[in-house]
Amino acid sequence: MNWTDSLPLAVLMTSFLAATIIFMLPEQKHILRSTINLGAACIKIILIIFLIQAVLQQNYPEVRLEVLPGLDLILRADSLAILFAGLSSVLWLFTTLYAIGYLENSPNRSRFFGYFSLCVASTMGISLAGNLFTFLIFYELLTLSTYPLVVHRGNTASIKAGRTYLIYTLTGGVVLLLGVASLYALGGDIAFGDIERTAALVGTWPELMTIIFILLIAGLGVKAAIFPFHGWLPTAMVAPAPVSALLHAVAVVKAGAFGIVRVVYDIYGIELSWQQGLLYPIAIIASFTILYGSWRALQQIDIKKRLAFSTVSQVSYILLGISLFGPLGTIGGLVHLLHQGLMKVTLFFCAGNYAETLGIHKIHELDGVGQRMPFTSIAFTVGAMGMIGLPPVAGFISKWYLGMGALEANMGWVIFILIGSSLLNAAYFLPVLKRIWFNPQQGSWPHERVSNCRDAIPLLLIPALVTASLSIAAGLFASSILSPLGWAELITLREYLR
Amino acid sequence: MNMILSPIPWLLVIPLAGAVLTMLIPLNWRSPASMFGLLTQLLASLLLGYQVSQYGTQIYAMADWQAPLGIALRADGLATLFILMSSLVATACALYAHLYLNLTKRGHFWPLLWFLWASLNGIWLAADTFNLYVGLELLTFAAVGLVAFASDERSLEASIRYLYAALLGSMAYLLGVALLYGAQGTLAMDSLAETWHWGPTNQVAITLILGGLLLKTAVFPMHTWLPPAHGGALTPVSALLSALVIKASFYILLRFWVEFEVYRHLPSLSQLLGVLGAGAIIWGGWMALKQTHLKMVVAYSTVAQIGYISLMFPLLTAENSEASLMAYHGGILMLLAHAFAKAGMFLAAGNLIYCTGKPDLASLAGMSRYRPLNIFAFGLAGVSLMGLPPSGGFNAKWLLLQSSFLSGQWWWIVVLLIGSLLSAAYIFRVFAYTYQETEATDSFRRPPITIELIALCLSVASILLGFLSIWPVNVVSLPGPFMEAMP
Amino acid sequence: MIHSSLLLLTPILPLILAALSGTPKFKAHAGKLALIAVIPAFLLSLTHLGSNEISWIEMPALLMGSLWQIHPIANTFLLFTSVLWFFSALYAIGYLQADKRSSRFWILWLLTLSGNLGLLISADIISFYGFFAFMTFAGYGLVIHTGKKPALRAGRIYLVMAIIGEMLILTALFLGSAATGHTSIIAQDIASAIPESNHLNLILFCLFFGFGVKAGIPLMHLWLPLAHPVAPTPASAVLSGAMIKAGLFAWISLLPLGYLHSSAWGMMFISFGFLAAFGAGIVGILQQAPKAVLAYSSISQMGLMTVTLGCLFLKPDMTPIMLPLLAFFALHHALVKGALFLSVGINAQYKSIPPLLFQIGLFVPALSLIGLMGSGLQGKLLLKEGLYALQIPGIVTLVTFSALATTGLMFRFLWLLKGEREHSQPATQADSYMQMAWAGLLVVGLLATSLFGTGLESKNLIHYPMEYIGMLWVPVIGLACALWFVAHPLNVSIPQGDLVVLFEHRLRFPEQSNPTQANESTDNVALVDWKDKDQQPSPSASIEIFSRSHVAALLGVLLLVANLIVWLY
Amino acid sequence: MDTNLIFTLGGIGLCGLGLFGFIYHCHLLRRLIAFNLIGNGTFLIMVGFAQRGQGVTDHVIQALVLTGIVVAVSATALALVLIRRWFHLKGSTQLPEDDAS
Repeated sequence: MNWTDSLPLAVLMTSFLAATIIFMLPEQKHILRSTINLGAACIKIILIIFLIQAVLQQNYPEVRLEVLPGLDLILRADSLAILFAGLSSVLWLFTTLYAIGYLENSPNRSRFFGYFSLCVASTMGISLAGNLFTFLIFYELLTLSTYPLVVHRGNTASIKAGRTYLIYTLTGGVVLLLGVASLYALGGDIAFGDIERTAALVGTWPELMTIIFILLIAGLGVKAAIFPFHGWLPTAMVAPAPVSALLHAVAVVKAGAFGIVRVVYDIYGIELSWQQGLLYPIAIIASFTILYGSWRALQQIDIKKRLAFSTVSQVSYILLGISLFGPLGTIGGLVHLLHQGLMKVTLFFCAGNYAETLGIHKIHELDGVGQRMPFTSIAFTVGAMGMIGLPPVAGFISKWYLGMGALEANMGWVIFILIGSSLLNAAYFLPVLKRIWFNPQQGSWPHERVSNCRDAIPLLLIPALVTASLSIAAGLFASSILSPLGWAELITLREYLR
Repeated sequence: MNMILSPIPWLLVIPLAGAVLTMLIPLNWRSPASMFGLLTQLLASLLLGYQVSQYGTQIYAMADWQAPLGIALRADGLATLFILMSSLVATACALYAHLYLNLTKRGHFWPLLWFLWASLNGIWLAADTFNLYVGLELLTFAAVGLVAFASDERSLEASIRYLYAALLGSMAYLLGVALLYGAQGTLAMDSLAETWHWGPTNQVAITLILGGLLLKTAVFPMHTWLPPAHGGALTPVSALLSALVIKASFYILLRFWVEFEVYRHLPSLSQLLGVLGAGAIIWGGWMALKQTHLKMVVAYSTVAQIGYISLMFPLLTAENSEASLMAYHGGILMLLAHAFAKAGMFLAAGNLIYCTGKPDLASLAGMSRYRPLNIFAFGLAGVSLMGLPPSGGFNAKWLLLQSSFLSGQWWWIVVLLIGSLLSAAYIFRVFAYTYQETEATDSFRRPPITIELIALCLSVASILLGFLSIWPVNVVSLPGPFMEAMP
Repeated sequence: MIHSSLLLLTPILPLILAALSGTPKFKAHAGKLALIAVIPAFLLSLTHLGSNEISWIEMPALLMGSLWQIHPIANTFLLFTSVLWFFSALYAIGYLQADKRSSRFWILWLLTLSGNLGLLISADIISFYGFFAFMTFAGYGLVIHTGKKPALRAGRIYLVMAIIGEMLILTALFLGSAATGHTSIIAQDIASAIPESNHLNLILFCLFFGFGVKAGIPLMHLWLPLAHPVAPTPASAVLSGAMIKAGLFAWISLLPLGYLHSSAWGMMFISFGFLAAFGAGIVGILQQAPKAVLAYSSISQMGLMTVTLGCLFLKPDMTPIMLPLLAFFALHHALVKGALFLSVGINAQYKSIPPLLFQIGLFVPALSLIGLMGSGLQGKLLLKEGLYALQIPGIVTLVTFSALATTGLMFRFLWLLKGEREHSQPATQADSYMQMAWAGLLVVGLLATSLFGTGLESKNLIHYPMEYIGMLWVPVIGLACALWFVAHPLNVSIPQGDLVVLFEHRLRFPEQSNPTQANESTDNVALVDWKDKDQQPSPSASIEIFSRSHVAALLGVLLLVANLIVWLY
Repeated sequence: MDTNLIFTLGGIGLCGLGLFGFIYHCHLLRRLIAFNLIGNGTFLIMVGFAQRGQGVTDHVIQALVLTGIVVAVSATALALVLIRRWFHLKGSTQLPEDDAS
């Protein structure tokens, strides 16, 4: 038991403690609260860096706690976990910065930031979970901690949205619970990566295990917003921008996608699921969701709604990558987990900036905003280009690997899905860009709050710019080892060599 | 083992003494005295916990009188767990009451509380059926007194209903015991269990006993007395009632069920109990969803929770010992989690009502902005009640699910899942109210932070139980006659 | 060392300068920055001029491992691209003096430039695709710079076509890289691997039409005659001169030239090429705007190059010989077409230039494009030489006759300029920048052969007068027909972007269907609109023209006879 | 037909009567009395058991019955207090029949 073994717990605790302290703090202590938030975020990132070192040296820190006889709570930092934990810790920092700026002189901040940290804590738990039981625990905790954020505004719309959100996610949670419980009833406590046991189980009860697989995927699919279960995502748009950024880019949808990754790779094992023919349906659903989401996005006139539907479609890229049998597809899926996070967070930041600075919510109000808020608009452009999948922005890398993976898995038709969705992406992002940059300004801005400075206030602007440049860097230096791509390749290597 | 070393007698003597003393001494001394009493209780129960976990089941004969006339006390794993639970919860509630009742001048609370506590400990420790009866009756009186304590008409009516129901129940129980004695000529649990045979008398007796206990536990169709009583009483009282009092009769039920191996001989009856539990889950959840008063919501959720707990009976089957063990653990865990969570939730609800001054949900608007900590406490308790992870409630539900999988009784799975959705529905309904930002009514009263912290501690305990469930599970699995009777 | 740093700077310097020109400090001097931006590219090409050495720079960390290199063919492209961009920038400095939105223009200009230069030096498909897309989308900004309705319309169609192209390209790249067994992303490997791929035809289709959008092959050309006229003149110069060649370059570097013998694809390319060469001629003659005419002429010239590529599918082994010729032809066309576009802007300033010089300045590039002098003559000759060597029946003849189209287009162009000069509002005052740029480009275009033609055995025509006659007779006949048409005006014109008007109303983005731009294309939905008589030449003029056309026709016939005689020997 | 059975039957009869009254009546005092009736029936049965030992009475049972009676008395007392307070508060002798379910 060397000191690294306690790291996963520490990573979890940083934000848990932050949450508790913030809950205790009185409302007025803004400076202190911000310091605690940012401090915790930075500490977490440092810890993650230590974890990365550990994982690169092939030793996986692990914490165990026996909850019930034969049922352990496992926090384990393997390479896949680090992938997600790293993403969320980095984005947490910037989202916190952004949120501090966004919620300046607005009420209920101690509540907001408390649940915010809690939400991140549960995301950490999800990423570091070492078995399905632990995963389930934090998965549900995430649902609980995000609900207060969704209804934060407290008006009727957000309360309604919150209800919808709960109906979807809790039902999904129940389905997931059913799946997990039945899996445990069959095979006991199955740690991630212990695919031999699952293989044995599948040998014994093939159709039962298939049903369980479907249950698991369906339960996770609700948060991952795959087609029939995507309804909550656009509704949850009433939440404040940082929440949307966090929900859509990192926490919730990714939790679902990440869970599916875990189930496919570390519970059933990719070869097994392929042999059982479990992947092909996922591929089809994902493809449909990709097209459907883009198509719906095309019809939205509200910026955040459009972004939400684009998320619906983008997250399914990940599932698509997972469902493509072969290393390239896997890389594509995993790397998109990060890339989509970076790009989408950028886009939501920018949408938030427009709303905060000029009160712009609808797309047709964006005319000529490029002159007024150039930096925000540049960031937005970068994000949009990434979504369309133009190099050197990160989105292209994912798309490329997905396409290659599709060909590798002899599923050529997937390419046309990718192409079609890129077309749709272009169709719903390029006009926006044209409005931003080339259309003349129509009249005055809807609700101009900040008139003194050229762009949004720094606290809002900097995170957007940083994430934008990160998403460029992730694409531009994709082949360097510590880039998302490099890490995804590392994971895939270990996955397929097993 | 003599009286000084063993904590068992203290667990009975101190509360009784406390009851008498606090009745005699002047008002302003009662609280300090009781505080001292609380301390001793905690120490005693912890010591007992230590001893039992070290040396196994402890038998103690009051004043060395042996059964049948003497009062024989027995502390096995199950009893110990309940002792610990009741002293923790009761301490919390007592502290809360201490602060809360200082706010509104009422001093006669203490004697009743100590009586309650004494009877509870008596029930947990009783080794023969008649002591159980006495305990039940004392408990009833104390509880009814506490309910009537608020002395407005709602609580009075509730207390009368409660009293009648309880009396009926205990009479049935007494009759059953009498029949048992007639059949077997003994009252001690263990000797009854040894010489047990399924004659018609015994069957009638068991039926009577079960009926009476079910009525006192407020299992589904016989639950009508509970919501007004629990909802109408003062906050700490409601917490005590929901967390501990109903558990007493349930505890007795469980002991009979297992030690006399009823599950083995009347499987159909166990299914019936399961059905009743399911009914309680659905109906209680549904009614909770329809309530307009905060404490009524919580009270009805108690009804539903009792349903959960009584799902362990159909799962305690003779066929599958593994499943039965899981069901047993699950049921106990559920009971424990409910004790903490429900106490926490009632206290939090009481704080909220204290803030708004109105008992209805609609007036909770803006509460989560005004008292986030309190809402947080309420929420944590809610998490455990919903059976969402991480919480004792979840682990309990998990065990019950596993057990129903293993014993192939899939229908209980459906019930469990629907139930958790229902409970989520009614708890989040409350949340939605607290998050509403309607007209900014800043005429809130501010409760002292301490009572909020007490509520929070209980809720946190119910959450922590999710991580530490292994301890209670180990404690209740300590060897003893009870575990031997388990399938 | 120096080469690699130049390679790096070639695309990156423009980017940096673009960022700079965004800052208020440099706003005023953005134009100068644009001039500086091309210097590394130009130096790079000069250092490699005529030498066969290949210098490259490998960046394993970049994208998926980038390889930037410069080889002779690419070098030619790089050369004319940098030159053309340089002079166009110079021209633009003057052109934009009064423009308020000039800073935006310059930023986009530099971005487009970086894309255009970058794609020429990138040897791996990823960075190639990146630069290509970059150029395309930044170019959009140049097209719609004026922000007027027709510009927006053109821009929209440009964008739609471009995206369709991008997607076709991406498909081709996917399949191509897969064809190498998912191992390589180097264009060369892919080109060599494509023939083995079992998606061969799909890949070729995607490559052909995908890059065809840029190269303006029929059906994919719709945006071109719309975008080139509406863009600011310098922008249209680079669009039509340099960026249009990006498609050609892509074909050269990605098509399996020399690896695949496929008569089907050969005929496909050839037929599309000739369709472009002649069809564009016919449609272009019926245009009203000089720049539109030039755009169509670009299409027809690109057609010739497409034909050449097609021939390489029939005779793969000739590839090494043909490609340099093709590249040189591209160079010639780029410079000359650039000069012609610039002259459109100069046209309004004719008063400030000595008439003779001005006329020369107008006619020299036109004749050169027809192939009667300067680089054009050499280019045509060399191309024909090569095609002779291929021994594919009919090709050479058709190429020769394509001069007919070119002649007609050039005549139409000059005619329209004349018309503008005659009844146009008082001429704008002279601008030294624009004239400098124009003159410079003219000179470079004229001397292209001797400057850049190194490595090609260019024959001095003084020694072969008969050859020259062979070159001459077709244009003269063309001239005759043109004159005849002027005498008997065919009262018909075809709207710019011909076919596009038929299905344009479908190409609209969702929220662009708001009333402001709802029915903008309804003014000309008919493919052909018959117009009542305008600019009818006066009878007297017509008579003399009539006589002149006869003279020209006779002259042409004589020349033909002479040429036949030459053949018989 | 021995005494045991008679006692038992009588007890059961009393219990039945009491139960009926308990359910049938709404008047609180009547209910209370009915409850006492049940109690007495129970004690009667127990006493019946005590007779079994042919003359030798069973102390245990006597102890039980005594305790039971004490408990019953105190219960009655408590009930009476409550009923009285209820009467003072509402002036009614029965509960409002809107069962809280």
